[in-house]
Amino acid sequence: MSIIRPYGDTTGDGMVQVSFTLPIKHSKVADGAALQLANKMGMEPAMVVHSKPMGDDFTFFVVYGQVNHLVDVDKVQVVERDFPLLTPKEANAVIKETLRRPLVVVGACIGTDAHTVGIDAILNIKGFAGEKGLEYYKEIEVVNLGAQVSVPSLVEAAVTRGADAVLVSQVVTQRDAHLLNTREMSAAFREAYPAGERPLLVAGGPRFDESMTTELGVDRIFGRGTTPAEVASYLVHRTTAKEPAA
Amino acid sequence: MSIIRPYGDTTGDGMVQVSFTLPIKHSKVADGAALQLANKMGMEPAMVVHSKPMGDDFTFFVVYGQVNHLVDVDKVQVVERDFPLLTPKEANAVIKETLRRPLVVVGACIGTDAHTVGIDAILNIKGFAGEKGLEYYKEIEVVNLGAQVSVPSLVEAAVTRGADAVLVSQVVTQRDAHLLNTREMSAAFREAYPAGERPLLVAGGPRFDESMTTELGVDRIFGRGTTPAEVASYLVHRTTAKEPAA
Amino acid sequence: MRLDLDPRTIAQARALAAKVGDPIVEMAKKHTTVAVERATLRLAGLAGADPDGTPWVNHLVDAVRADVGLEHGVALPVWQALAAHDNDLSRLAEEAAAGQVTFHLPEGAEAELAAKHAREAVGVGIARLDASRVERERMIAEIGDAPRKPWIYLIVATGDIYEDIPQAQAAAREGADIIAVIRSTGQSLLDYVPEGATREGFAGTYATQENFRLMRAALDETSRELGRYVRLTNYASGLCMPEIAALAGMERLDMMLNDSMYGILFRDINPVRTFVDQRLSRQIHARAGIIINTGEDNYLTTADAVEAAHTVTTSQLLNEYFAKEAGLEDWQLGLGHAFEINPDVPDSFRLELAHALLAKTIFPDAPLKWMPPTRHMTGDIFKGYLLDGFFNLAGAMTDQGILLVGMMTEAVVTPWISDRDLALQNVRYVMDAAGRLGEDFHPAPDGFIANRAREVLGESIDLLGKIIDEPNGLLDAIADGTFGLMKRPADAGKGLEGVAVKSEAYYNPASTILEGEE
Amino acid sequence: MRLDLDPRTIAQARALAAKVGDPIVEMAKKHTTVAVERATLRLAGLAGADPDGTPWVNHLVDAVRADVGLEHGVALPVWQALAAHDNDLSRLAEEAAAGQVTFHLPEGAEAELAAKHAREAVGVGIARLDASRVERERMIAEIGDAPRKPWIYLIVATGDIYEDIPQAQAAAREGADIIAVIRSTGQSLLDYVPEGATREGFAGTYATQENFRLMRAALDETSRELGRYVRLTNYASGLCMPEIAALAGMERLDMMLNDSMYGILFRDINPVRTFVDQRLSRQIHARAGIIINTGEDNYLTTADAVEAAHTVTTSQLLNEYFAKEAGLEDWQLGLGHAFEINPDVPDSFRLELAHALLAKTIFPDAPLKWMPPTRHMTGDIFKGYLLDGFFNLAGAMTDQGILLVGMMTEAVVTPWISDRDLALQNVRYVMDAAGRLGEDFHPAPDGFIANRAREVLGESIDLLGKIIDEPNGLLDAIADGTFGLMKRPADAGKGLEGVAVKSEAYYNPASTILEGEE
Ligand code: B12
Ligand code: B12
Ligand SMILES: Cc1ncc(COP(=O)(O)O)c(C=O)c1O
Ligand SMILES: Cc1ncc(COP(=O)(O)O)c(C=O)c1O
Repeated sequence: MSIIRPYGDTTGDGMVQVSFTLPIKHSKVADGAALQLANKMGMEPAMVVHSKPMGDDFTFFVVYGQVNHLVDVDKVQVVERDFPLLTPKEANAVIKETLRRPLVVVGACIGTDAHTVGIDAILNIKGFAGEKGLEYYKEIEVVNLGAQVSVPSLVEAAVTRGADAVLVSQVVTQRDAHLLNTREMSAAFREAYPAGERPLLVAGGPRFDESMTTELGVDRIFGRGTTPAEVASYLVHRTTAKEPAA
Repeated sequence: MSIIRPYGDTTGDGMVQVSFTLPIKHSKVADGAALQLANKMGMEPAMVVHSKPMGDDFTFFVVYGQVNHLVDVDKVQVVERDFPLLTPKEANAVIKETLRRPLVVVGACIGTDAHTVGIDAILNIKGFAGEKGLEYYKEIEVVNLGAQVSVPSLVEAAVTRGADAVLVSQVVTQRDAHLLNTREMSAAFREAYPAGERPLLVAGGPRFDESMTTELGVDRIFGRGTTPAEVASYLVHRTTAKEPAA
Repeated sequence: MRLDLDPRTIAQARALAAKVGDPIVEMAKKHTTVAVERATLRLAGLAGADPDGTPWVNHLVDAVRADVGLEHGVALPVWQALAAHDNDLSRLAEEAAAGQVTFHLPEGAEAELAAKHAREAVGVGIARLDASRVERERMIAEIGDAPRKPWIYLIVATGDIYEDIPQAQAAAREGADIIAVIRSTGQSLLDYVPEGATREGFAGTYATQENFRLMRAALDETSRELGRYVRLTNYASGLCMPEIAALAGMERLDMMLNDSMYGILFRDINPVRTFVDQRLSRQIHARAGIIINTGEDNYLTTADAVEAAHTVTTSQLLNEYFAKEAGLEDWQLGLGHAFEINPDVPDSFRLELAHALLAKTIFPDAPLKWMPPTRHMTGDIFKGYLLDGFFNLAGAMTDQGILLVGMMTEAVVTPWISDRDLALQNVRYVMDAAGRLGEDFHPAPDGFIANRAREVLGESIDLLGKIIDEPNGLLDAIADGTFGLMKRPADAGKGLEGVAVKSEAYYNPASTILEGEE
Repeated sequence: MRLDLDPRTIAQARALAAKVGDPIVEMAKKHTTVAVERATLRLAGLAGADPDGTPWVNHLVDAVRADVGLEHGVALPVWQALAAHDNDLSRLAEEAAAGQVTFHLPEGAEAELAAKHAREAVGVGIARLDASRVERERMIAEIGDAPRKPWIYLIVATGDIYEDIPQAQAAAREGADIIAVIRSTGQSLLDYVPEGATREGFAGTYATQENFRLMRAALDETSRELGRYVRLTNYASGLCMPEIAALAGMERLDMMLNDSMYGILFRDINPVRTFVDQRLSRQIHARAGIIINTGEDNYLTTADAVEAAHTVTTSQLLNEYFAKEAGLEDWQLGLGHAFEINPDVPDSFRLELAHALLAKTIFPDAPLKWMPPTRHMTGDIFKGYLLDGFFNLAGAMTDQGILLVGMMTEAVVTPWISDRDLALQNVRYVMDAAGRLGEDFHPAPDGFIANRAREVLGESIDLLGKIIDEPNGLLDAIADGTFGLMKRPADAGKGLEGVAVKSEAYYNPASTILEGEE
């Protein structure tokens, strides 16, 4: 069935739970304002089941109700894996055969972001979720620049090392830091490289929308729960396809 | 300020939290479907921060995001108290002076509902939230029929006792039980009494929408947290106003 | 983990409970009810309903009653009449409903013959109870049992058996050891058991034989899939208590809500009716190997959990007495209690531990049923989720037998599928992370917890003493509002018209067999 | 509640930590850094920045360094030059920035005079530290203190000081005893302290003198309103550690995050730079009566909390050693540890209790800082809320001094106003309901909990032994990835260029005064 609705305890009941704060003193009017918001979100009927004053200026609400929206599953657009998932062995073999030299990957947390656990999970031998990281791949040369790397030094490292792919991680998202930094990064690469020659640009982090590649000027985005093999397979797929086997 | 938005950690950020289940197997497409729903609720951007398979057919989601709706506080319609709040002493005095006989109140949990704690909180001497219940009022005669009272027996009791007001409680709301029962009740009273002579009909319970009086055919609805004095004051206001002081 | 309470004090409490309970048992023995008689007919194989939904057992009992009264029981008149109707109970019921049969009370040899036939017919039903019990034991041996205590007890309550089934299966897969199908509001006051598969209960699904069968079959399937036997629970409560017990026994339900006073207090059912119905229902449960769950938790939804703690203990002692008298064994006594103290009360969690340990200490061999917070749950689902976590912790620390899983939406809706999933996750975290914390938990012999437990036990002993002093003992206490603050006089309440004092000629093959008189 | 550990083992661990720490202190004494010199100038009253935001202290230190190097300290060159510039430090800095001053290293009597003036000027700053300390004590005496332990510690992190203020006040009203203003990402790597009130941090608000002042003033107001002194916390961490310590001391902050190794491990700051900066910053904190918070919790965000438990203990012992050496007293040591064990690990809660009790037993007089789960928090906010509840419970049961309140949205966003409110409600429930559960909690002397604690202490002793055996002791251990799995060699990392080996002529009035040499 491609048209679905939220399910509370009966098919089609459309029930959802919402919580939020309004900058308004706790009162009946505040409850009414919460209800108005719920209605605007498409919840009808909606019940304000909890409203709690937080000081004189704010009230916190929990609202339950039925949304009248339908979800059309056929219209869902997701970035599905469009490349074969390779084992390290297979990935190494393809690189050896087609590139005939190690694939060079430069990775970093850019901007002021210092959350390296995510990019390390992808790059370090130790890996993630039981899979070894890219350093484990014999045919991949990994340059992990670590945390808080400025965009100019990233570009410089990519150029010096002859990077085939650049991997950047962004975990801090407050005030859209991750979007600003990623855009700054891709712009710098566009400037630094002749058209068509820049390395593959890959961004990753738990709060990215994977479909925003075009807006951010990167080739691919990986979200929460990404595993090293997915990234390796993607890199192999994209870098070896460009250079057809001799 | 009459136009407000939800507040996460900055004025105007519009942030809300939503959770729901979709009847769909856990997958990337399911996450996308959750995002579609959030978008339809006006959340944009939205992040699916948690998605958990529940068996093969359901997935639970937690979504955070920014709603683009504005709440116009001036447009909020609430049923505010439009009568003076009286102490038991004052209420008794008004009844004595204007009605010149005790005010008769018949109360019950109707239908199959057996949740008497709410109506007892209003009627029993013990009361609620530190306020004594209606039985404490010397000039109010309370007939509490208890739980699971059928509509015909309620009407009968109202007629026999000469009720000035009938108070019904409805706590079970699954499948709109409270709405169905209340409508059935008001219709029965319309039939049993000549126009203009039926007692005041008051419904109460934690999940009522207080503004639905017309749809439900009652004079007043009291929601969660109602106190006895509010109810007594309302009854005095409405029943004594009808019969002008001699 | 047990508290160091004086065993003599506990023995004293038990003796007082026996003294309170004994006159009630005597009274129960002297009466029968329409439900008792209908249950007998159901055990004899009479099922089904007329096109309007009135069960044949109701038609038949009503017809007998109209002709000869209820006081002799229906067995003799029915089996006397049956010979002339091809020995077909359904046909007899149909014709009786159509007014085509006149019943008589047989005497002498005729009566003996009728009794013999009745006994044989009811014996088939009792054999079905036995067979279900054997089948349950076989399945548990074959498939495996719940892996650990407490057993995880989850509720489904959609109102539609066909929605309940997948939800129950999902809950079992997520870790439930026991599934309870909550009944529709109002069923307890129906003086008949509805028929067939049902889809429109309010806040619960009707208890019917067919619904029992469907759900048990579905859970058998899931049990095999999971490699552990998932138990099924329903309610032997309300005006049809013994009938539902019979249906549950025959359809292999595993546990039943069955309290000696719940119907009186919370459904305003006549006390005599309840005590009579209760006795047969418990005899059936005893035979069918069903675990009963008592309803002391309910008191704390209307009375304060600290002030009324001793009424819970008192009621547990009474429930134990009545249960044992009816033949139930310790392992079948899911005595209820609950985590219902106002969370704003200082030391509320330690008070809960004291109450829970008291029960465990008095009833060490009973699988106590630990009920979650409901009354102080609010629309604040986060706080509710936390409270449920502490409820789970108290359950683990005090070694409860059956853990009814609390729902964060308690104050809002009947549980959603996700509520159950989240609730089970809560249980799992607490059990895995802190399940063995009991090892490090040693309330001082004269500390806060032990003293509180002693205080409650003392109050319970006082209360039992007071009940004994009433002219009509427990019936007066119930009339006074002792339990759950509800006042229920013995001569009022629903279903009283369905009670009769047994005559000299009274004969009921079901109780005869169940009491082992042959 | 303490564990029964052999005091000789604890003494042995402490002795080993001293042996590890001593060479680092010796090294620290031999070096100075740009931040140490800037801090000295700040204490002497030099504040403000040029129109581009570069502080005058940076201009002045850079100019001195360019002319005479850093190795003699800036005090002598600056106060020698100052006489010729109306004794106005700001003017001197401005002119130096414009290239209009050439600095010299004075000698003999000239040097002595410069030193005297420098000492006087810095003395004014030190007096301000003293005055703040007295003022704090006065206010606490007058207004009242936090009503109970643990102190409730809450974070604000909007990035905008003017949003932070109302949120902090709201949090205090809801029950926070301590407000921490989280810093913007990136500030720790700035080699200067930003100026003025700021409104655009990322995931935190810049630490500036003006922001400190504004927030402290707002909290003073709220403290009076609430009748309890609400403490304020910030970070003396990163490349400007001692400068921020000086500003915090002068603006009456009450606690500061200040770890001996955090900057090295998590910000890749050069180890020498960090140890030198750290020593002065701690001397300032000691004088100002500020409680430091160390950062052992951070190790468990990158290393596994069970495997690496002993690195936490080891680091606590080292932090204690360095702190005491710098003059801090036990009551000022908010040693960090955290509830970061994977909740899927069996008995995880009891392991947490073991770790928490170990710290409490080793450091009975320190106000331990108990940090909430972060790493295993997910987008499942319900599970997170529960986990935070058990974190709170562990804090209560093991008698922690400072409880950093966990947020259900940890894995999602920086805390929302409602997250804080819900989190405080969680703390309140746990403390009120189960806060005294410790009384009933008695891990067996050879049970799971005590054995685990002994195991961790043993591993920590082994590790300290191994560090002593390294040619370059702690510096080698840090280079090897011993802590938080981070490898940080002593000759790499940020800020190394700001370090200099002290010359014979080195003079710094701040350390002279703080070390009590006069
Ligand atoms: C560990 C941690 C830290 C550690 C970081 C240690 C380190 N060396 O990384 C420490 C303690 C130092 C830290 C500090 C801070 N943190 Co922090 N921290 C976290 C925490 C607890 C876990 C993050 C993590 O390690 N996740 C595990 C990894 C494996 O997951 P991941 O990053 O999502 O990576 C996976 C995918 O996203 C993907 N991926 C990620 N990057 C990339 C890149 C590529 C190319 C690819 C292909 C894939 C990929 O693959 C990975 C494997 O599946 C989170 C909270 C939480 N529970 O999530 C907060 C969190 C991320 N921190 C946060 C903040 C604000 C900070 C501070 C800024 C606070 C402050 N002001 O002091 C500081 C400063 C840090 C800075 N300058 O950036 C916020 C961010 C809020 C936001 N959404 O903007 C969070 C969410 C906590 C919170 N709610 O406030 N933090
Ligand atoms: C106590 C309780 C019971 C007790 C009731 C005892 C009794 N004598 O009332 C017992 C244990 C018997 C019980 C049983 C059941 N309960 Co019940 N119960 C509750 C519980 C825990 C508290 C309700 C309560 O007492 N609130 C306190 C009173 C003071 O508040 P109140 O009712 O809102 O009343 C206030 C106002 O609303 C107002 N008000 C109410 N009525 C009126 C009337 C008038 C005229 C006026 C002016 C004002 C007014 O004034 C009152 C004071 O402010 C709630 C969960 C919860 N935490 O809310 C579930 C709950 C109400 N129960 C529920 C259910 C489903 C049942 C059962 C049907 C379950 C079953 N199938 O077996 C049974 C059967 C009951 C039946 N036939 O109706 C559901 C209802 C779901 C829904 N929304 O439809 C709830 C929400 C639990 C849940 N999540 O599943 N229950
Ligand atoms: C013993 C017992 N019977 C029955 C019920 C259910 O109520 P009802 O009788 O309305 O089905 C309960 C409530 O939980 C109970 O505890
Ligand atoms: C000791 C210490 N310093 C500083 C910080 C904050 O990081 P930053 O240095 O990026 O401000 C932390 C993190 O919580 C810490 O524990």
